Amino acid sequence: MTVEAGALRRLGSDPLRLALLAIRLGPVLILLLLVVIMSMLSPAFLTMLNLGNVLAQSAVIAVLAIGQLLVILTRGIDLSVGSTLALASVTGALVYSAAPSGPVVVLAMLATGMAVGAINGMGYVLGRLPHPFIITLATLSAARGLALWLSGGQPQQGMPEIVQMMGSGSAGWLPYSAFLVAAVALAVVLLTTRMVWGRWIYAVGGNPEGARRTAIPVDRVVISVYVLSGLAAGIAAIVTSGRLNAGSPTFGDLAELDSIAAVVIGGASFLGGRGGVGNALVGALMIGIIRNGMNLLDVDAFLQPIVIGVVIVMAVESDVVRGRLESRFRITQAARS
Amino acid sequence: MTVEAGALRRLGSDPLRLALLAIRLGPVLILLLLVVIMSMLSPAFLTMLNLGNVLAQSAVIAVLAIGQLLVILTRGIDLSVGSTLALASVTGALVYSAAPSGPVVVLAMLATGMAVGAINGMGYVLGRLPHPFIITLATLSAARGLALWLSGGQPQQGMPEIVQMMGSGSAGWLPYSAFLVAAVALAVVLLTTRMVWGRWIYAVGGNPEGARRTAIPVDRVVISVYVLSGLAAGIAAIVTSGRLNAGSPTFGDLAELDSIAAVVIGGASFLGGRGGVGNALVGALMIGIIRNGMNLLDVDAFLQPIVIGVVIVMAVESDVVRGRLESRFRITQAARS
Amino acid sequence: MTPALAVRGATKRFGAVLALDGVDLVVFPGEVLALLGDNGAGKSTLIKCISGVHRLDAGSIEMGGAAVTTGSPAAARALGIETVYQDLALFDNLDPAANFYAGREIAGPRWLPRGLRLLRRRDMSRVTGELLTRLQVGIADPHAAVGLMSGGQRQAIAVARAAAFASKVVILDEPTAALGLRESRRVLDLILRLREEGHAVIVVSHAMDHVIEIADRAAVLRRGRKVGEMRPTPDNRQAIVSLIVGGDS
Amino acid sequence: MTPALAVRGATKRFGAVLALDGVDLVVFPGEVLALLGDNGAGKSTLIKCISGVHRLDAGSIEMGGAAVTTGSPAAARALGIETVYQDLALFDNLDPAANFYAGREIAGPRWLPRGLRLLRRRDMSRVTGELLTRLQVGIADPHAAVGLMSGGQRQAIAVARAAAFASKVVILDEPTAALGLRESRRVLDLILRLREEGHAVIVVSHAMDHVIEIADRAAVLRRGRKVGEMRPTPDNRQAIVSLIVGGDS
Amino acid sequence: STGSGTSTTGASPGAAEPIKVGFITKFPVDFYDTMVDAVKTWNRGHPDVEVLFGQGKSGTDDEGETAQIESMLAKGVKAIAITPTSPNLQNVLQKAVDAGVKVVLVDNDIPGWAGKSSVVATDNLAGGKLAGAWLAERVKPGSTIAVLQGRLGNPSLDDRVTGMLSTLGDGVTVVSKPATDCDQTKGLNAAQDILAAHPGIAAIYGACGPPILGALQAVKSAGKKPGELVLVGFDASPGELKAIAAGEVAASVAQFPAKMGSIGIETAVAAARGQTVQAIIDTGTEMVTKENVAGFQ
Ligand SMILES: Nc1ncnc2c1ncn2[C@@H]1O[C@H](COP(=O)(O)OP(=O)(O)OP(=O)(O)O)[C@@H](O)[C@H]1O
Ligand SMILES: Nc1ncnc2c1ncn2[C@@H]1O[C@H](COP(=O)(O)OP(=O)(O)OP(=O)(O)O)[C@@H](O)[C@H]1O
Ligand SMILES: [Mg+2]
Ligand SMILES: [Mg+2]
Repeated sequence: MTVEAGALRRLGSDPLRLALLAIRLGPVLILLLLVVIMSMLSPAFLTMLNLGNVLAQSAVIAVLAIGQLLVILTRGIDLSVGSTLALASVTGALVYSAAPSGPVVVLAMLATGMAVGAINGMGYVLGRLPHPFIITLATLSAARGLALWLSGGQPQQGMPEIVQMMGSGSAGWLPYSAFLVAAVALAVVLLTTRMVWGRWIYAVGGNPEGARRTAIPVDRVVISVYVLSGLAAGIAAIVTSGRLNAGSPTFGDLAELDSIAAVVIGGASFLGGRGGVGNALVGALMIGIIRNGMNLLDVDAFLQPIVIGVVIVMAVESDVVRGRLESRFRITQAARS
Repeated sequence: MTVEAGALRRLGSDPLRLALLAIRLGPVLILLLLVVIMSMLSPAFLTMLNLGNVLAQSAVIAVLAIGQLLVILTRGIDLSVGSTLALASVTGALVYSAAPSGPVVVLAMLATGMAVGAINGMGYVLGRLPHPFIITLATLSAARGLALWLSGGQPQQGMPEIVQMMGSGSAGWLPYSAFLVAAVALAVVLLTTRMVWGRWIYAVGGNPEGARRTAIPVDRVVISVYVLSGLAAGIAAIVTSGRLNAGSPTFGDLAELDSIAAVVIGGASFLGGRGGVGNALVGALMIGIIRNGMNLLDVDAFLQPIVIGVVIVMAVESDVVRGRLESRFRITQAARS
Repeated sequence: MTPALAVRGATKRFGAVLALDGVDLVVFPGEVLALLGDNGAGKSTLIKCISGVHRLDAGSIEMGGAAVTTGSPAAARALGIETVYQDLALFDNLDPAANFYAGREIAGPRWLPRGLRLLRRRDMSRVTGELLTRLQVGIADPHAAVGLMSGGQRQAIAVARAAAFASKVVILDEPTAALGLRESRRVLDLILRLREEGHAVIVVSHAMDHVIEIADRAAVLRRGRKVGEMRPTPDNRQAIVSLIVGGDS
Repeated sequence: MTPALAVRGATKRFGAVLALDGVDLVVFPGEVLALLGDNGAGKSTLIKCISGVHRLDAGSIEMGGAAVTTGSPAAARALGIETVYQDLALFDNLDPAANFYAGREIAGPRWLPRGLRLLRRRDMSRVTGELLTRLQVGIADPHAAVGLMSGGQRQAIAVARAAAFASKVVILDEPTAALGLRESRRVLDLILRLREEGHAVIVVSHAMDHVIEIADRAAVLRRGRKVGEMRPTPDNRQAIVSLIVGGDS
Repeated sequence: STGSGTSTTGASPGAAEPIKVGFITKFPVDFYDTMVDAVKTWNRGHPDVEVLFGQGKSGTDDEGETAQIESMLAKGVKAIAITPTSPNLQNVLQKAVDAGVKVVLVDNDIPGWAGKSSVVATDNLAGGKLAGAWLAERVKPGSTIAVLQGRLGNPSLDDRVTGMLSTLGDGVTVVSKPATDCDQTKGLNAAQDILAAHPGIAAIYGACGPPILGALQAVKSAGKKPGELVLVGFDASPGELKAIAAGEVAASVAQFPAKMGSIGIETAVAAARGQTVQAIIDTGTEMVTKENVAGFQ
């Protein structure tokens, strides 16, 4: 086993370890690059006020993206997250007007999210539908409709103290919503890297048929990720409703696209089985920073979508190039050692 | 080889052949069911006027879905079709105001679509991006922005005769756009079932790495499907612009979701390699009929999204159930024969 | 003695193809049964029906004398059937240890529900490494995803997994097809050890030498039907080959 | 005589794993070269480098005495290298004929560019059927997708494909691993016929009997290095096995 | 005057015949909901009229409204009152007119299209001008302001911005005018970013209601006192009215959707029954401020 052992020992050598670390950190490096560029372009960018804004603005996408990540890890897709957010916010507002208790409202919003998620997961699994695209597209439509119907199409003003705090409170310049994101991220990191259930999520994404054959409860795992994604939408609804002190059937429009984009831009695989919470967070921050930057730099409204498109591709592309350069570097490095 | 030969001969027997036919026709059956239900619910549905409307309203989704189908067959996704449609329509309108020639305008619209498609395909392939989601999301944003910028955000009235005819002309109650869809469908049927290139599209979707190893020009095949999807968006732009006698940066909003939904609801595989033009057409018609039905039945605007969601799932689910019943029937049938 | 596993009248049809046609099969504890047959004879299909991957169209399965339903792989596994599939059913995105313990991870604490327990990753890595070393498969980077590994390395992981968790019946579908000389030897030894420990073992193989060496009995399928059973001995070799190939060729 | 294919100093590294370490290899027209080695020795990697799937980190490839670059599978194929990969590289969603002709479909009319030509589906089905019958692989439904076929049926399709389109060099990575007795026999005959027709053939195999029967020369890899070459004869068998297994075990 | 028109028709011989008319609005937001509710209320008093309702998916959903128009024609309406998403609808509306169906445009006009029977609308451009003039009086010359645009490509929303800018005067500079799609969250984000980049702005003008409510949250979270920054919205939605009453939002341009709805449907019915109708009915705009807000709530 000398060759292998040797190779392993070489893996310990510093430049190589650094290179491997850099690969893992790839998207983070690009994110840092983005930050550097932005702070050079706009003096307002690196102010605490603005950093707080970026975090608060990215919080909703980040939470949704973490939920979406779990779904995508199992080779799925959840198109309903934006509508679920809207429905949860409206439910919260209606509950608040009936029973003005903070915890009850929070529970109602979380439960709404999980209920939509359960419909997605169970509809997909028990209905033996060919792809989750179908059921989550249906709930994308139906949850929004329900939110409109429940609210009579009207935004509902007023949210309990605790929801407002989660949405717009802050410790210094650090918004509370950033802590909330951190807590959600931590919990999901724990799930995906340390817990049996998380291992099963990766197994189902890597080989669904194989997972079935190894007696992993595939159906329950699949249902669970949609419920968790719905829960994430409920949490995101709390943040949004708190930021705007309202529940509205128009909240979360196109959030499904944002959340999927965050996961994919952040470097997780759209095809399942590969990726982690870090990818979702990085992707959400990238999107948040790009949008924030457009506004800070007063980019013309017509040109904004063009610039956003170009920057997204450039960010991902620079990570691709970085990866290639690095693997070339590793070969040279290893050949020398 | 007696067993195999025997089995083959049995395949020729009538009930089994019928059963196999029914499997192929599955989604078509569900479509027919939908038609029957609709015509029972609304006397206006089966009028020629309304059938013409349904065809005209479904034409745009159908053309986009056929393009999207080709992309999905290669395991890809094209999120940019709606924005491409808008950009092509604006380009057409601007060209028309500068050079009021029908053919020139048509060519400009088709070329615009293909150009965006080429950017998608080449960006994805040559940029070695991990997934087409990224580049087509970028062009979703950028093409819309360009359309806004070119038009100054204003809808541009006026389209040449030929475009108007394609969009709103009709032979009796049969809209010309239906013939256009038929022509596009026929061409793509030819491509997918008869031509070498079409075979390669399926091969790339079935096993991209295998396709590379068998010297299929994978990169060119992948680029081509995005160009064709862009071309389809250009054709769809002609229909939309003709229908509304205008080019506008707001056309085709959310058309990407509609087109993907049509493909998947129609029964093609979201995971690539399986499906045909028929699936895209059936899916587009289903969506068209459901929307038309909502309008005919005066379903409350708030409830419409709910009903649409429920009907979509029911349509797909009934096809799943039909497939299962049928395979059970086939086993019984074959065991008896 | 009651057979560990008995299959009666197993019939399975895929569309127009009759993959299994009334197959009977028994295997006893402490016995190695070789399942032989040409390509497409129905061996893998039979195995998948026993392991709950496919459902039989007709026929029944008994274990320890009692009728059972192996309606899903999970049910079959719970009944004590451990299988190595021909296509291996590995998770290409996970490392060998994760593959090894997929579905029965070492985790704690015990008072938590299964799914919420924390993985004992170091324990799992260690045991996996030891077992693979026993099979003499050198795996350069034990933390690489198995999707990147060589054909033999992959097969070794799948075989080691089944052997490690063997309970009543162990089924191996062409377990040495991709293995080198030394690794094949180890797998044959493994099978013999399983027999000694009283497991019932079903092995599919095209390698007559291996079959003659390890199998107590050989059942031959041809086009979905069982055409015979025989004790595989060097003397019987030609007879078995004729059974496999059939008279009509 | 100039070798049909010569590899010099082939080196390939995957991350921390050195899969090939300065391997030299030549094979002449009309010769069958067996490439032997334990699991993970680097055989498939070497083959993939020759066929353009991987790029060599260092080393060179010559064909007919001239240096060539097999930068992609298409380039390798254009140079006359035909390969059966260990993982078969089949299209699970297509039928056997479509798999068979993937990338070189029979189509016309000739004046059209390749991609736009119309498929001659009946011709392709007929030829595929004939070739598979020659290998004695019974395929129940010739229009079913190959994803649903048995392991041996799939391998037979892949082998028949390479043999049918053989040009200068034919490379077969464990071509009989999943095949039954009769089908294996046919493939060995096929290899001998390829040799007679003047093709250079490289075969990877773990089956020493097969190697001794058909190979003119055997090259042995161990942990990415070539450790020897030998004429495979029954007498040499033990020596070759020692080379494969290595002194240190 | 319009009420008497209907009663006259009720007495005419043709009126015994029940009549079908369509009422199409852009998409479900409170502005159009108010309009639809007003029509429903009106309809209760006019049982001889069957009103079919239709709605698109967004403020720019031309295709959706086209489909609605086509369905209504299939169901045999005699008149359509519609809030057109854009001038792009004139083609299909002309088809309706050609088929003998009267068309009344509500909320906004399709300029240059001769087929309409009447336009019942607020002039958005005029509303914008009103806001611009109002703002010009309240911000000092030399100060800077920001504009939260609506949805790009939506003519009536664009008019509100154009009109405002035309009367604002040269003394005031617009430093930023991002699009918000009339989305509350996007309004909040944009306002936060603008306040970070241009902390000194004196006012924010919104082309629709929701973004201004979002901006209000941004102003609050930036620690500014209400009134320190002049917020002016458009539409006078319930949320805005509440904020105006509380002194947090300075003003909003009010339109009268209920009036538009009832007059619109009435005009459509009258046109269908062959009566002559006024070509333009302006339902008017008004600046809502803390002083007069009580009258709007
Ligand atoms: N899921 C399936 N759908 C349709 N046909 C199938 C399916 N699985 C197997 N078959 C067919 O059933 C027959 C038996 O296949 P099976 O895999 O059992 O053969 P086998 O004996 O294992 O062959 P091998 O030695 O090649 O592995 C073959 O003709 C095969 O094509
Ligand atoms: N794409 C890859 N990435 C990383 N490591 C790889 C890759 N391909 C092969 N390896 C490693 O390189 C070594 C050689 O693998 P290779 O497939 O060439 O072995 P082999 O001789 O063909 O073995 P077998 O007989 O099992 O097929 C193994 O350790 C394997 O894990
Ligand atoms: Mg098999
Ligand atoms: Mg190999």
